[in-house]
Parts: sequence; C-alpha cells; structure tokens
Amino acid sequence: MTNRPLTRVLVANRGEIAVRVIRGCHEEGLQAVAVYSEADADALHVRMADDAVCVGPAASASSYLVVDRILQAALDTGCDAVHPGYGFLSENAGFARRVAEAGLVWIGPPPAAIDAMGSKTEARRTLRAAHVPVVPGTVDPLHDMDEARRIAADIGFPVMLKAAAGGGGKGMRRVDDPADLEAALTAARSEARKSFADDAVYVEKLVEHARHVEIQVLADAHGTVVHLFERDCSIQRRNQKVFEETPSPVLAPEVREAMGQVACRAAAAVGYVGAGTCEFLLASNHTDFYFLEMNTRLQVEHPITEMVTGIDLVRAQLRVAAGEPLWFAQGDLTQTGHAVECRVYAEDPYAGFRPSPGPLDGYREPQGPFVRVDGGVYEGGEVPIHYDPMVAKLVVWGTDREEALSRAARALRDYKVVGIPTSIPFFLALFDDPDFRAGRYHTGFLTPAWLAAHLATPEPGDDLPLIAAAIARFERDRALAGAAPATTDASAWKRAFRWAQHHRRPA
Amino acid sequence: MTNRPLTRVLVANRGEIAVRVIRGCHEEGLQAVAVYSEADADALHVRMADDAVCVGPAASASSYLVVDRILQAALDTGCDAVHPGYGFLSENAGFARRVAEAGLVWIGPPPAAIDAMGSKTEARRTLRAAHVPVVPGTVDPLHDMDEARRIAADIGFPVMLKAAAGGGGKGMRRVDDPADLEAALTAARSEARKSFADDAVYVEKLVEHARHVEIQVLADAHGTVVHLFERDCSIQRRNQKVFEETPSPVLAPEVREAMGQVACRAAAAVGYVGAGTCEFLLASNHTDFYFLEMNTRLQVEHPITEMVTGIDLVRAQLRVAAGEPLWFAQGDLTQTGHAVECRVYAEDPYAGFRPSPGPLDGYREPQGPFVRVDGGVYEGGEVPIHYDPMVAKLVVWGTDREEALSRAARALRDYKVVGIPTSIPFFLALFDDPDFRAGRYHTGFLTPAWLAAHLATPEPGDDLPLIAAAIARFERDRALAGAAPATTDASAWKRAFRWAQHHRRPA
Amino acid sequence: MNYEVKLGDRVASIDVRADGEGWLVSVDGGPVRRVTGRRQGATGWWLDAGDGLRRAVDVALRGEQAFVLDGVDPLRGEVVDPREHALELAGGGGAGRVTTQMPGAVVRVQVSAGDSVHAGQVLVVVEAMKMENEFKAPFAGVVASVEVAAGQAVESGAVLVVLDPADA
Amino acid sequence: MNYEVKLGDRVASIDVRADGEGWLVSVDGGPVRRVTGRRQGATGWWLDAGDGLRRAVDVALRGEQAFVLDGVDPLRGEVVDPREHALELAGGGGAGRVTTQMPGAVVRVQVSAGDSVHAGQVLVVVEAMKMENEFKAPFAGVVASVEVAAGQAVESGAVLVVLDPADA
Repeated sequence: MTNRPLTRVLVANRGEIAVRVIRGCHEEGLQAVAVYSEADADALHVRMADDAVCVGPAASASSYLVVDRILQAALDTGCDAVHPGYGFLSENAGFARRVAEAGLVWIGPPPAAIDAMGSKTEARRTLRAAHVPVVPGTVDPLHDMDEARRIAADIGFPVMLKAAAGGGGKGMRRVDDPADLEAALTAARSEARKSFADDAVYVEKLVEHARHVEIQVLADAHGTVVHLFERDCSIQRRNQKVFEETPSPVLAPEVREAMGQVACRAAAAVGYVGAGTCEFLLASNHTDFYFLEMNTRLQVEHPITEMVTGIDLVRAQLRVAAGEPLWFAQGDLTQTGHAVECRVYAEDPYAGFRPSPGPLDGYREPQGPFVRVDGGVYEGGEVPIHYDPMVAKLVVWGTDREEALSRAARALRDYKVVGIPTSIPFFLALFDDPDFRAGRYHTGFLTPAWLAAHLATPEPGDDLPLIAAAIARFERDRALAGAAPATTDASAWKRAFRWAQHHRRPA
Repeated sequence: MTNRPLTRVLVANRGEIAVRVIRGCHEEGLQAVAVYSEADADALHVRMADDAVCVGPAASASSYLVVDRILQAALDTGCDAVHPGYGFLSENAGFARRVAEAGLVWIGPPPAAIDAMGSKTEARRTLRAAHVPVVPGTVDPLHDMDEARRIAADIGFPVMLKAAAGGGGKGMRRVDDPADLEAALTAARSEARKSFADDAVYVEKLVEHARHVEIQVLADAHGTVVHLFERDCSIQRRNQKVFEETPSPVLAPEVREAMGQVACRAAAAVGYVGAGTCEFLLASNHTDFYFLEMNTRLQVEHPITEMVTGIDLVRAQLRVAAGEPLWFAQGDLTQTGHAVECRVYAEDPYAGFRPSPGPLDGYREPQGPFVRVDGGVYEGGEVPIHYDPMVAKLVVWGTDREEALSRAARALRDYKVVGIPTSIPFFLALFDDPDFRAGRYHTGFLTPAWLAAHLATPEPGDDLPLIAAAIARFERDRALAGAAPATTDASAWKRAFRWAQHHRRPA
Repeated sequence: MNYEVKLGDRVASIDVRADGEGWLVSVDGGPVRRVTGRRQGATGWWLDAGDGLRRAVDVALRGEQAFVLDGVDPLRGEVVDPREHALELAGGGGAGRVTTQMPGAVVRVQVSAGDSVHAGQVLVVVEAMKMENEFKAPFAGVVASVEVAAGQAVESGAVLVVLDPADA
Repeated sequence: MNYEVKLGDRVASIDVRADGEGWLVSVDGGPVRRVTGRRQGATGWWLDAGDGLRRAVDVALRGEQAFVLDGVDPLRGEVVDPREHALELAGGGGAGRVTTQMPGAVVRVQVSAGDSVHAGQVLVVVEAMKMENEFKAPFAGVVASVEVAAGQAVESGAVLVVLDPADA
C-alpha cells in the first residue's frame, strides 16, 4: 500500500462522534466536512466543521443512511476521504466499496474484513481455524435430538438453544437439566418456525454471570497488528452499555495478555486494517473467555482506551488510512492509571429511562484535571427526538480506580443540564453501590429491582427550589409585561458599550 | 504531626483557581465555601461552592485581602481549613498564623517557611548554606569601588548592578566592560538614592538569554520531600508568563535531575511542607542554573505538571494539610508525554494586549481528548474589570511536544469567546514561529518587534461577517419592534411544552 | 403575584412581590421573607432567602412547566398563575387533557370519542427515539375528543386525548 | 432596512429584507442574494449566502457596536442604522467624542474645555486592570467639553472628552 496523504475528510455521522472525528481531523491538519439532516441543522458538528452539507430530512433512512447522498456530499465538497464514525453506515461493506470506487479513501477496515466479521457463522468458522475461542456449541444447526444430547453433554449444562435465524430473544431456551432438553428443543423449534419461518436451532454453552470485556486492536496496512488492552463494559441496562472502565477490575495480567493476543489473531485472520474491537464474554472464574463478535469501526467507548494508553485512536485511524505505518509497537504500549466512561443520555432515570429529548436551556460541561467530555450539544441547542438520545460521554482518568471514581462523581455533580432530565443521577447511585465499588458486577448487575431500589424520584429538600421557580416565573411575567427585568438581551442591547474603536471618526 | 481529617474548606480566592480548589475539595469528599466581592457575586466559583460569603466591595484591598473578613467567613460557615489559592493572601505568613490561631488548618507551608523564602537576603543566605546555587554576586551591598571591581572580575562580565531596596528596574545598570564599572556604580547609586532614599547597591552576574525553568516540589509533614520535575516558563511578555510547557525542550536528563535535587534541598532547608515551586534561571548553555526564588503556594501553571505526572496537586495539598504522608516516593514519579498551558487572557493582542474585560455574550470551551480548561467564567457571565484579566488556562497533553502543540492549536480554534477579544490568536501566531516550534526561545523571545511582526489586526476575508452583523442587527430591530423573531426566550416561553407530568390532574 | 408551584410531590402557594433589587416572598401564607439574588447566565439563579437558605439553582420555564436543577436533582413540575388557570377552566378546557412529554410520532390510537375508559387504560401510543410510550387514562371517564391520528408527528406538550371524568 | 456596517477597515452599506425563513441581502448596491440560515445558541449564526459562501460565525451586538468572531478572528466594528445616525448628528453630538473601550477609573484629566490640542495629545488617562491607558486626540482641535473628572469610575463606551476639529 502506498502513502496517500489526506487533505479533507467527509465525516459521515452526527452528534458527539462527528464532533470527535472533526477534532481529530483538525489536529492532523485536515479539513473536515459535516453532513446533517434537516433536524440537525443547528447541531454542534455542523458549527465545528469547515463546511457542511444537508443530506435529507430527519429520518436517518432518508439522510444519514443514504449512500448516494453521502457520497455526493463528499465529491461536491472536494473531500478525499470518508470517516463513518460508528453506527449508520460504519459497518456497511457496500458503502465502503462505493467510497473506494468513487476514488475516495475509506477510513475503516477493508470491506472484505467487514464482511468476514459481519456474518456470524462465517466469523465463527474463520476464528476457530485461527484458534480463537468461541462459545462452545455448534456452528451449524442441530440435526436431531441425538446430536443435541451429545453436544450438550459435551459442552456441559446449562446450555442455550438459539434460533439460527433469530434475534430479540425469540426462539431462545435456557436448559439447566438434560431431562428438559427434548421439550426445550421442541419449543424452541416451534417458536423459531413461527417467528422466522425457519426452525433451525443451534446449541451454545450458557456462560452465566459473565462479564463483557473487549479488546481494542489497531492494525496498519503493512501487517502490524497491536492491541491496546481491554475495556470492561459489563454495566449494561437492557443489553446496552452505559458505563465502561479500563482496566477491568477483575482481569489478571496473564488473562489480559492472552485475550489481547487472541484479539490480534482474530484481526489478522481477516486481514484487518484500522481500529476495531473484539468483544469477549469473560466467564465468572475470570479466566475463561469466548469471542463474541468484532466491531469493525471505532467504538463508542474508545476514549477510555485513549486515556490509559495516550494513543489518539482517531488520529491513528487517519494515519493508517493514509497508508502510514503504526508509529509504535506492542511493547511500547502501557496501560497507565484507570479510566471510566459514563454515557450521559437524555433519559429520565426516574421514569424507567424514558427518552427525554428536548431543548438544553442551560448547559455547562464539567472541566478540570483529567476530565473529558465528548459531547455534541451546546447551551441553547437541543437533543433531537430522531436519534440516539446521547448528550455526551463523560470520560475521567485517575491514577487508580478509586481516584477515577471519586473524580467522576465530582464531574457528574459539576455537569449542569437544565431543561431535560438525564442519566447523570443514575451514575451517582451506581457509584454508591458497595458491590460496584468493589468491582463485583457482571452483565446482569443492573436488574429492574436494582434500579427501583437505587433511584427514588428526587423531591425538594427545602423551600428554595420552589421559591426559585416562583421568582423565575415572576420575573418572566414582569419582562413580558414590559417592565425592565434585571438581565435580558434587550437591556444589554440598550446599554451603550463600545470596545472596538479608540475614538469615533469625525463626522 | 497528627492526622487531622478535614470536612469543610474555605477557599480564600476567586476566579479559575477558586474553581480549581473547589473541584479538588469535592473530589476528596470535602465541602467548599467560597468568598466573593460584590463584583464577583455572579462568578462561577460562587455558583460551584457549597456555600458562599460576600467579604466586601470590588477592590481586593477591601475584600479578598481583608484577613479579618476572610477568617470570619470561615468561622461563620463552619470551615475547618483555609486554602489560599495563589496571589492575594497566599504568601502572607501573618495570615497563615492567624488561620492557625483561629483553630483552622492552613493549607500551605508553615509560616516560618513563607518568611524564610519571602526575604530575598535571608533566602540567599539560607540556600547558599544548603549548597543551592544562586546567581553569583554579593549578598550584602557593595562597600566601595574596590570591592565592586574585585567581585565583578570574580564572577565575570557582563554583570548587573542592582539597588538593594530596589524594584521596577530603578537603580539597575548593566555593565559589559570593566572600564564602565565605576561610572555605572555611581549612576546606580545616585538613581537608587533618588528612588528609594537608600544608595545601597549590590552586584550580580548577568545571565544572558536565560530560560526560566522551575521545579515543582511537594513535601509532607513527615519529612518526605519530592520534586515533580520542571516547567519551562520562558515565554513571557513584559516579565509575565503567558505559556508554559513540560518537559522543557532543552533540559538534559542530568540537568533535570540536578535541578530537582537542588529544589528538594531548598525546600528541606526551610522546613517546607505542602506544594511549592523553586524558580531557576537556566543559562544559555542549558547546563548552569541559578535559584531565583521559591513560590510558597500553588503555581498558576501547576496543571501541566499534573498532566505529565498524573498527580493531582490540589488533592495532594489537601491530604498533606490533613497530616497524611505522601503516598508515593521520588522513584515512583515519572514524566509521561508533554503538556502545555496557554493563559487565555481578556487582553487584545491586536492593541498591545490592552485589557479587554467585559461580558461573555457567547462562550464555549474546547473539549475532547487530552484537553483541559481551568476556567472561572460561563456563557452570559463576564470578566470583571477589577482583577487579573484571566479567562481560563487551556492545558493540553500529547505523547510528545509536536502532538501537544497540534492538539493545542486545534483546541484554541475550538475555543469560542464572543464579546471580548482574548489572547487566543496570539498563541496560534506563537505556534507558527519556527524557532518556537523548535524549542529555541528564552525569556526575551517575545519582543515588541516580534509581536508587531506576528499579529496583524484581522480583517474580514469575505462578505459573510458583514452580512452576519447586518442580519443580527436586523433581527434585533425586528424583535424590539415586536415582530416575532426566529428564536427568542419569549417565543420559547409561549410554546406549549410539558415534560414533567404524564397527565394533568382533573380540575 | 401569587403562584401555585408544584415540584415533585410538593405543592405550595407562593406570593412574590418585587422589593428593590430583591423580592418579598411568602410560602403557603407563612411569614414574608426577603429574598435577594440574581439571574446568572441562561438559567442560573443564586438566591439567598435568609437563615442560611441560600445557594445556586437552575430554573427553566416553558409555559407553565418548570424544571429546577438543584445540585444533580432534576425537580419537575409547574408554576401556575391561578388567575390564568381560572380563565382556562371557565373556557371549558384543561380538565382531563392527556398530553405528551416529548416530541414523537403517534403509533396507535386505541380509543375513539365517546368511549368509556377505566383508569390506566392505554389511550394512545407515541414513539420517540425508537421507544414506544403508552399514554394511559389518569382516571375513569369518557373520551371527550381524540386530538391526534396514527402516523401524525406531535410536539412536546401536545394534547392527545381529552377525557371527561366518570363522576363529573 | 439599510445598515452601515464597519468591521476592521472594511465598510459596507448593507440592505437586509426578510424573505420567508431567510433574508434578501444586497452589499454596497450589488446584486440581491438570498441568505438562509439561523441563530444557534446565544451568539451563533450559521449562514449560507450562496456560491459556497457559508459557515458558522458568532455575532454579539451592543448598541451600535458589533463583535463578530469568524474562526479565531475577532472582528470589531459597528452596525449603524443611518436614520438614527442622521437624527443624532442633527442633535449636534457625535463628531469628536473620545470614548473608553472598557470600564475603568479616570486617573488624570490633562486638558480643559477651550484648550487647543494637537493630534495625538494625551487628553485623559484611565486605569483598568492595573494598566494605565492614555486617550489621545484623534485630530487637532479645540476641547469642546470634558465629561469626566479624575477619580471617577467610567463605564465602557463612556464619553471622556468632546473635541471640535481645528478645521471645522
């Protein structure tokens, strides 16, 4: 691969990740062009880009997901590369191919690597051949009850029966006892047939109380593959990550080392180039781990890896895409201190995490030592209804886990979002849990019962909030009635003020 | 010294350092109480503190410098400790003694150490005895011409004659040639007598093209003294630091090691406890260095040390003041990567850095990887006229100097201060200078000629800024005339909106 | 001016009068206290109501709806001018209006005008950010009118259904 | 509406009319161009004036004074409604007013009414943030009036001295 210096990058995304990529481009001396839907015309990524193109109406399917419009925007604005961010078109191999066909550089892995990891069955086969441990079970659908019995006995109970065409929990059955296997298989097949018109079912070992631990990998086009250690993403609500940390509180150095090597092997097996993440299930013995899938793009939680390694993953992506070799080797990388990420969502933690998009009447991000906010909004802007309700990611580093958490708690309290409820209070409740504080958690930690017990709707502690609301209303009524309020734009406008000129020109 | 856990800290300062200290207190689980002058009633440090007390009118001499009022505020609000920040009362040994006499913990060095370092003559004597290199010359005033000749020949020309009672450049004479010494001494004595009614003059070696390099030290009450490496503060405008970095681009490891040991010796010589900084002149050979003075408090530029060592200096101050031993030894400390600080002032770089206090109509701080803003303002607030015109310190880390500078340039471009000019464009001009980029600079780098050559008043590059100003005025005129503007508070108020309740109570 | 303020489960009648640069405030007919303070930035207030009751809070108002951020606690409710409210009731509206909390798209309307409904019965389903939200009858009654149709986009605060209480 | 806009050394006469959600703008009598865009947050604007002339800028207005932040460049000047200006001149004010750029305290007044001054002569010294700032005569003339006294605090934009040009 030859070097191909970039000059102007189309950022095919929105929100915080578009802002993050624009920052990386600017640090590398590249221009960045934003795309936006009609609903995002006022978004921060539009304000920060060097140019911006509207690609359609609010619905993603009519804007951010329309390959032709995104490509046209890149060509119209003279871009020579496309960065897809995460989500949207980032793992769409067809889009990656179209980008290359248009003569632009794709800032992501080769389309073939996306394809290889995108098909669950193909990935399982490829990776077994590369000695990557996957969850024990069958790759192909079960033929009959005999085969089911034999394999289940082989991998050990409990096992999980899963519809091959499945998703969303349909056609899944947990089996704890060999005696229940036959009835469960019949039920699973029946449900699979009804849901997907396909009764193929396979069997997998059920990994109980597992943690979700993933490894960041980075590969260049010259054959170098390194890993940047793990992220523990086991704090999940309804299978969605909400908090991540690195190092994992439970990973022994030799397990980390093994997992890192496996991740590099998996990446190499599919000819990976760029930044990617191998997700693993870590068994409750904290030793056995199983490959789940590889995300062939930048991960939401990539900043915590940046904080402990010092490596800027977006800048690394840009350099690798330009054909540059990685400027460090595995042995140069260290994991220093501890980093955590809190995903601050426009969700009401006191109402079942109901989405709470809306205007940000007041907005002030925390700052100070080792605190970083990757956000996509500003005061006076809004969190639109149409997309992922993320406000920002709060990323905090400390010399150790305790320092990172105490600092994160401070930053959460510093974070002022006024107008819509957010998940900020949830994290403070999480940090107060002794099990969490001790690092004892798994993917099932945040049960509905836990949430109900730890999140009581706040009530005014004294009269001051009520008095404040009444005074604010009183002053608004006065201002609307034409009386001069203490501070408004209008009164500021009327104040004579001059800062521009030393003196006025003689008339 | 016994342990004395703290619970509530009075922060006897304002602006960004008050905010910084409040953050440190909150991370340590301590409450923080702010003091403020009438001019600072709307300041960020007031909003962020757990409680706040007005200590007088705008003038510092009537508020932040009034020992009795600060002490009373601490006692009235149930504080058990006082953090002085920098400036104001931070190096006032009398205040430190009063704090202790009131039964409160002083978060700073012992008053005797402040005194010892506060007197230039005493400090020179103490430190010479501790084998700390000071600028060669006399400690006591010169007796006569013979002595002047002997000593000047001894230390080598050029030398500087300085009024013992002096300051502000009065009574100072540079002497390059022995033949000029007698005339210069006569002139200096005459000027000193006229200016200070005291003709005592001493002689010092003139260290030409020197850099200002300082060492951060940290000492606990149990006899441990460590240093946290250097900061290069040679980029100065009129003897004021405006940009700092660590590591120094020119310090060899063995010089760093020697300078660090000297700083620890200096601190130990005066029984130092807490955080302090030894300032040195580094000669143009980058090997010889001379102690200048010790600042017996937190330094403005402390964040860059935090970024490369990972040590939170404010939290360290709080722990040391509570009697805790340092939790690391010299050998545990490393300097990782490179950090820079840009002091963003409300000063107009296009008008001789004239102060430009005023309202912050728009204000958005940069964010993202390895960018930190220690600020004291918010959108809709102001930089008051009465104090130091600092808006914030932009602190940026990178794996090396080049990465730190390219990232800092990005962050400076991300930084939106609307309403008053700031020194932001100056830093971008500085970063563009090839000598600066190569690390070739000394304290005389920023000459008036350099500033004139590198800062041309910006002009509109096209019609858009003029059109924007006209449209903004047009919309304001429309709004004042009562027509409905596109976006105003009033129209937002009128929009029906409800987010609180699922349904209204039946009437 | 007198306001009915509701935040969380707390309801109070608050009297506010201007007093120089501050206010005179009485809560639930209690003693009049002098409150000093000021607006700071877009939503900030720093208020001192005496007796150590002083701190920074943030207030966002939108119509009658109020959002107060006190530390990290989001307190939600409303500030009502009873005079306006009296007018509104006289006009016949307001009683049993079921409204949205967020913008979204109507997925299903499960009732029609004239239907009797029980408390908790799902009336309308609105999708926002890929989540379906059910809007239920707050009390038993009869559907007076349905204000939206399936497929329609709705703003925050939009009235979905008007209910007449069963016992009215 | 027509405005006289001055930013840096650039002066333009700009005509602005509302046009649906945008504006029709003509600069110095040139062709009318359609500008679309919107206000974003407290001071932000995103404007598209066609032909690739589009980007985010920030504008703060205070009276006739304008501050535009374009990238990192602070552009300063004024937006004047010539009709208001005509009225003001008819009232006799405005010509040779020497004004402050920042709040401060008057340290010294070095001229009196009736004094003849040369261009560049120091008239008044104002201290702000520990720095003394000299205010000089922009042209030769006669001091019509002195509006401040030593020791007095002055706001930003305050008139210090009014000068009549020597050749007027």
